[in-house]
Amino acid sequence: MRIAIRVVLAVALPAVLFSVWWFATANSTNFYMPPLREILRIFPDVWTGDRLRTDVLPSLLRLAGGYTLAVVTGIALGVLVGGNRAVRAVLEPVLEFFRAIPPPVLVPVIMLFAGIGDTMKVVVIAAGCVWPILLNTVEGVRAVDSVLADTCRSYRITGLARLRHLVLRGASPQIAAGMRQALSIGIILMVISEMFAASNGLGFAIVQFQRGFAIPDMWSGILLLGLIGLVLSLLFRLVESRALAWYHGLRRAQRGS
Amino acid sequence: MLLEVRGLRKVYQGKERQVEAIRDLTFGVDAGDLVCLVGPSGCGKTTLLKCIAGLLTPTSGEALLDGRRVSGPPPGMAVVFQEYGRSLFPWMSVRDNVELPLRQKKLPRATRRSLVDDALSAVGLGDTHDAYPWQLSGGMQQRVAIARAVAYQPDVLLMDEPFAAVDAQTRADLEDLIRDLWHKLAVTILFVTHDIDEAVYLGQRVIVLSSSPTVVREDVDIDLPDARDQLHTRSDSRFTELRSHIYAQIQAAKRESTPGSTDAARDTDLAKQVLQ
Amino acid sequence: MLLEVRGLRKVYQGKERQVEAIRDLTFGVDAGDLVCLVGPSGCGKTTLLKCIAGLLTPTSGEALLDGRRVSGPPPGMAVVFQEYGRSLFPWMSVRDNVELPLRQKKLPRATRRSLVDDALSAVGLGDTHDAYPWQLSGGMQQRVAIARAVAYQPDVLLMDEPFAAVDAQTRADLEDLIRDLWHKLAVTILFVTHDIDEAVYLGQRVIVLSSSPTVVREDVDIDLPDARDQLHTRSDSRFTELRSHIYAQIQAAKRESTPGSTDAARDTDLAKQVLQ
Amino acid sequence: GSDSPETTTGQEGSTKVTVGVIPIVDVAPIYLGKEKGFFTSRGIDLTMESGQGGAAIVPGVVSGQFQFGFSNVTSLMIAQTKNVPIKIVANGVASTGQAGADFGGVTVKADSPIQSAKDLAGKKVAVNTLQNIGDTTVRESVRKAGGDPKSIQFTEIAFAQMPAALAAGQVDAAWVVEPSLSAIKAQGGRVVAWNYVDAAPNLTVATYFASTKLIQDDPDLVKRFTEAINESLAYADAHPDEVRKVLGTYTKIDPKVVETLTLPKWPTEINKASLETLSQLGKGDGVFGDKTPDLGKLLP
Amino acid sequence: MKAVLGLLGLAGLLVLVEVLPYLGLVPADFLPPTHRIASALAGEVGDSGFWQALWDTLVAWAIGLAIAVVAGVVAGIVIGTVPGLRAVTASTIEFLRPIPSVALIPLAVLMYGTELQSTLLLVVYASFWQVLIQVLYGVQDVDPVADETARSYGLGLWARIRYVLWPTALPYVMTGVRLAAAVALVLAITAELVIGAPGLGSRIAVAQASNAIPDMYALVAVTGLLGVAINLGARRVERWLLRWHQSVRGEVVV
Ligand SMILES: Nc1ncnc2c1ncn2[C@@H]1O[C@H](COP(=O)(O)OP(=O)(O)OP(=O)(O)O)[C@@H](O)[C@H]1O
Ligand SMILES: Nc1ncnc2c1ncn2[C@@H]1O[C@H](COP(=O)(O)OP(=O)(O)OP(=O)(O)O)[C@@H](O)[C@H]1O
Ligand SMILES: O=[N+]([O-])[O-]
Ligand SMILES: [Mg+2]
Ligand SMILES: [Mg+2]
Repeated sequence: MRIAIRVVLAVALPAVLFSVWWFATANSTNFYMPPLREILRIFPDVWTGDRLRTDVLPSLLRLAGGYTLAVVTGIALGVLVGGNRAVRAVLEPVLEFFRAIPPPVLVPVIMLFAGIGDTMKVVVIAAGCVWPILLNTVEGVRAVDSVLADTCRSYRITGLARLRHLVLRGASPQIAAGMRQALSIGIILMVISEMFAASNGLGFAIVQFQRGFAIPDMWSGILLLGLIGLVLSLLFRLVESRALAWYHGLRRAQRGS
Repeated sequence: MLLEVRGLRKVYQGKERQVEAIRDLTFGVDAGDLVCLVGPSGCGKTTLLKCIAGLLTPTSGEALLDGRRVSGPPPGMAVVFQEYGRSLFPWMSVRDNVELPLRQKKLPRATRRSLVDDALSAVGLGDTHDAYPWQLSGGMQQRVAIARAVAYQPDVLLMDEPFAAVDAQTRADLEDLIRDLWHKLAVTILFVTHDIDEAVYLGQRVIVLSSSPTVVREDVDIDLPDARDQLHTRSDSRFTELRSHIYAQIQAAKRESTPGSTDAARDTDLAKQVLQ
Repeated sequence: MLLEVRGLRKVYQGKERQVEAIRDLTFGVDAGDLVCLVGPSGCGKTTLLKCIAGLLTPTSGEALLDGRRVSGPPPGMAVVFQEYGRSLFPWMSVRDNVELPLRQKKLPRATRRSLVDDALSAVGLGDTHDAYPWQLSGGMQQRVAIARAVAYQPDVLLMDEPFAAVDAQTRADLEDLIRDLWHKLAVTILFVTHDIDEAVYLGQRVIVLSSSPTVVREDVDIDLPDARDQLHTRSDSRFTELRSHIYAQIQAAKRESTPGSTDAARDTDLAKQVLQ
Repeated sequence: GSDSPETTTGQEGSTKVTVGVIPIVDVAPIYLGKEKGFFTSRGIDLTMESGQGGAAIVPGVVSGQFQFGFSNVTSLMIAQTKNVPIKIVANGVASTGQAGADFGGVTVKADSPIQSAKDLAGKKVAVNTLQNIGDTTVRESVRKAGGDPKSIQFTEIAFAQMPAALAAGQVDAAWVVEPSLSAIKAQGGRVVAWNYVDAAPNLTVATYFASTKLIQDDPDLVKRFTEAINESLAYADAHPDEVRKVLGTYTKIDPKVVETLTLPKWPTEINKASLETLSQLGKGDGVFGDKTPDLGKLLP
Repeated sequence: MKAVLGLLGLAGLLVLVEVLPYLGLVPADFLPPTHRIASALAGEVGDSGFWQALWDTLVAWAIGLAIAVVAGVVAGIVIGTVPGLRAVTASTIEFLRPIPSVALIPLAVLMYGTELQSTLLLVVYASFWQVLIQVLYGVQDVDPVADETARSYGLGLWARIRYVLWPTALPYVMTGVRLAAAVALVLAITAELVIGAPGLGSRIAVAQASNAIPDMYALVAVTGLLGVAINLGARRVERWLLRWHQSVRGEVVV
């Protein structure tokens, strides 16, 4: 029953929006705004069978690689930068410098170092989605409760144990916020990275559709991106609700449910 | 002398507000002593404890432990914080909270286990091992913090109003627990409280602090017999004498705000104040 | 009857842990009463107060205010929380913390100003208006929370161990402040404390709660004269009688853990327990 | 919105016209023509908007945000097969038709074992866009040289990045146009195939186009624009020095390179035969799916 | 002191780029040493077209960011406080968020050509989500004791939002704004680059198409420096707004 309600809640708004889209474009003659009917009709033809293996799968693998790389570097760098004022003062301007450079401009530079293969794409994805993780980790680490920090110091809980039991756990709600942001940015960068020097991938396919004026196909690709984002965020929430059980429990308990 | 505080001064330096919390404190604690600190609210007891624990740097003067100047948290010292609620890790169960410092000490698992079990049941929380701290009442949380310090088996134990949130009966039990522990482990204890009866009941000495900016107002020797119990000790006439004396001292301390004070809980004869 | 608690039961429902904090509570408070609640640590006093304040929903039973069932925070009620530290807004100065509820009441600026000034100096914090709460000592923070409730001039005032963090002298002053306020403003007060002397000194009635799962163990009428003062009242023989009676009740409450209890601070004769 | 008026009349009765172009050598005539007043004299107040590629230009023209656009012919043929409502209105740029002196070709590093188009078989070759004029014409070069065009691995890399990719050995060969062609030559690179020349004599590479709606609604404007473009093309073809000068105004090509780079041809006539050939080549390579471009509908 | 350290960091970057070609890691032709980028930058700075482009980019950035922040904060607070709204909107948000702005370029051009709105559409779409998600996390972080205090004093919804929810969410919002500020700049320049709307991006496109590598890097450096400046401003605002917050008032040493 509970689950049924949640499913209804989750599906209600998308259903409304899709109906609006459906009826608004039903008689569309605009070349770039084909009827939703048409988009949905071709969707299964476009995104099943071969393309799943040749385009979608490689993209997801690159995404996984880039995201993992971003999480590891983001948290490591974030702990370093957030926990040390001097390091933060030195690195922040440099990091901000790179953060402001658009990926399409950065890709050629990355290509100089990482070539044009999958490594480049993984690096591009990581370079884009590291920022929300990094920023949130920095802020989370800076905001670790002072009484807890004193507790650790007085019990001489230092080094790795402190990192593990105090810093990372204390910052984990905010790190999770960053990781969630990074997930969708990763998908965006997956597409962008495949606009350069690619010969397969979801982004590549969408760009090809765009250039080939296969507009319904392009829209179906955009729909697929949204679906992937949705599924990944559900998975993320599942993992998060376990890892941050204490945090959600704490909030719920104090709210008095 | 195990612990020495020499000419300690602490000024909190804010943007607009500068608070001289402690002006000049000098006293010593011998190894194995149980010394209670009392003083008016806001007089700097917590500040002093944090300086001794190496968590705050004094503005001038110093705290010495075993002759060495305290510059960071010294080994073998445990602190029970006044803000007990915030000193427990919300992401760990009660048992993990108590066990964490022991792991840091690299004790074997079995020893840790029995230390944790004993400490938790000693504070009356034998059956809440798996709860998170935020599932406990205020008094229970405070007892977890005490259990953590007790299980750690420190050489020096600093406690900042550790029984503030528990009921009278539990409090009496915990007082006896502390004296028991002190006897058994020969630990040196510095105990901050605002309960004068408690200070007299527990301590060998009671140090009375003045209002902020703080100096030592008096250092009272508690010449009660070592074997104390809640019923007899408290009805002892010497007990009553001592507590009256200290009470008078604190009242006086509050009245005569030290001159030059920039910030202090001043004497306000509340009962006479007209509200609105 | 202004406030009525009827068959109130509260079970905390966790994933693994289910705690029946309150089993069955029924009592009433007349308008203008000053009732104290005492009971062992973890017996559910905070839980009860939150149910009355409309911040927690009872599992069954109800709290009625003026005959209406409490379902959300009722107007004209002020609460002083046990977790005083967290109940102050760290982003506001002391003065703004006290003033905020008054703004909400849409009082004119001058009235607000004088209410805030009076309340803060009544709790002895006349010169910390501009400090942030986290720049204050524990006891000072607690007094800010009290000042906020006092300035609010509520019809009903719920206080959860409001003097736990202050020294004996301040505590005595604050006790007199509360009685003063109660006389002047005819406010109805429900006061949780773990200090039995305090309960007897303050209250017209003292309700003694059992251990968790909690029921009312006894409802003691405090037949002391209305004019009380720290010196004479406390040395009154009736006072001593009443406090001994209540003390015995609580001790008994702790001993006979109600059967069927799933979680409680059980009686642990700590003094006899062997540590490690 | 997409139905905003296609034309707006400026103050002195002249029509404001926006053209979507790519900031490369190919469109020098339109900048030169503007300078020479070929457009103002026909009542056209011309603005150029330069983007990175065709992806933005075609939708801009279709929706009427741009009145005209510049695009390579293969892209336009693809659009035609998908029934995009556009039509060519004027010639754009053409190959010089001379092997050894064209503005685009397939390049390799100095020490590359690749000596001729035939050797490109089985190699990794960079083109700016897959399934477009580049790979189609390169395949034809290889085919004509007797190699197997099917075995070429094409990779998409922007022209600007090709010199670096070639130098780093990330690709074996790169099809480039000016000014990247000059840059690679300066690195010591060699041209192993002149793919435009191999594909068809005097190949028409790109053209100007408009939406069918504009052509219907304002045939006069289209006519004036075509005339102005044609005059510009002819002038540019006849005055290479002025072309080199105008390059400095809208590109950032190194002045030394501007002096020496190979200019394309700017005939006013569209070479229909070459387009037929290109369409056949594209069909053979599957560029149009299972369709065939209807050149009759695309050409003016 | 802090500024000196920050300049030190940037100086390190300049030195690194200067020596990279000598280390043989990349040829100077493709990643020119600092001094060549600097002289190209000097050329840019002397060109009035550069300043116009910088202005155009900044205008698009500022307007886009302002819209995204206001919309994100309002939407976040509404979704976070109205019961049930979160459950209803969650799937839609997760669906829309990963759709790249760049995939919307044809749509933007279709509607607005190279007008400012075209860039704005992409900028707002991309940076809105950054703010929204941060606000949602911030709203969730409200300390229940603080909120209960406010409720028990009869603070209404609006007052609770203003005095409790907003200050709690503010650190998250500031992080969101800093994220969004950079994303907005990224998208403003990307949009100009691809669509050709006037601004730094289209100058970069011209430099790329012309194989003018030092010029391109000079413009990229300008973009990066803009990012540094924007962050500096954001930090300053943050220090003032969050002077009460743990992260500002006391720094934890790791
Ligand atoms: N972080 C701080 N910044 C500024 N002032 C502070 C800070 N911490 C404490 N103070 C000030 O220092 C003085 C002493 O505070 P402290 O907490 O040491 O008192 P205390 O004796 O422990 O009081 P209590 O019994 O109420 O806990 C107080 O006036 C307080 O306002
Ligand atoms: N959020 C919660 N989740 C689960 N159990 C809880 C929660 N809050 C309180 N409890 C349990 O309910 C019981 C009563 O708690 P409560 O805080 O009401 O006690 P109390 O009488 O106020 O104690 P104290 O005097 O120590 O403050 C305790 O056993 C506690 O563990
Ligand atoms: O949304 N982006 O394309 O970065
Ligand atoms: Mg203190
Ligand atoms: Mg409680």
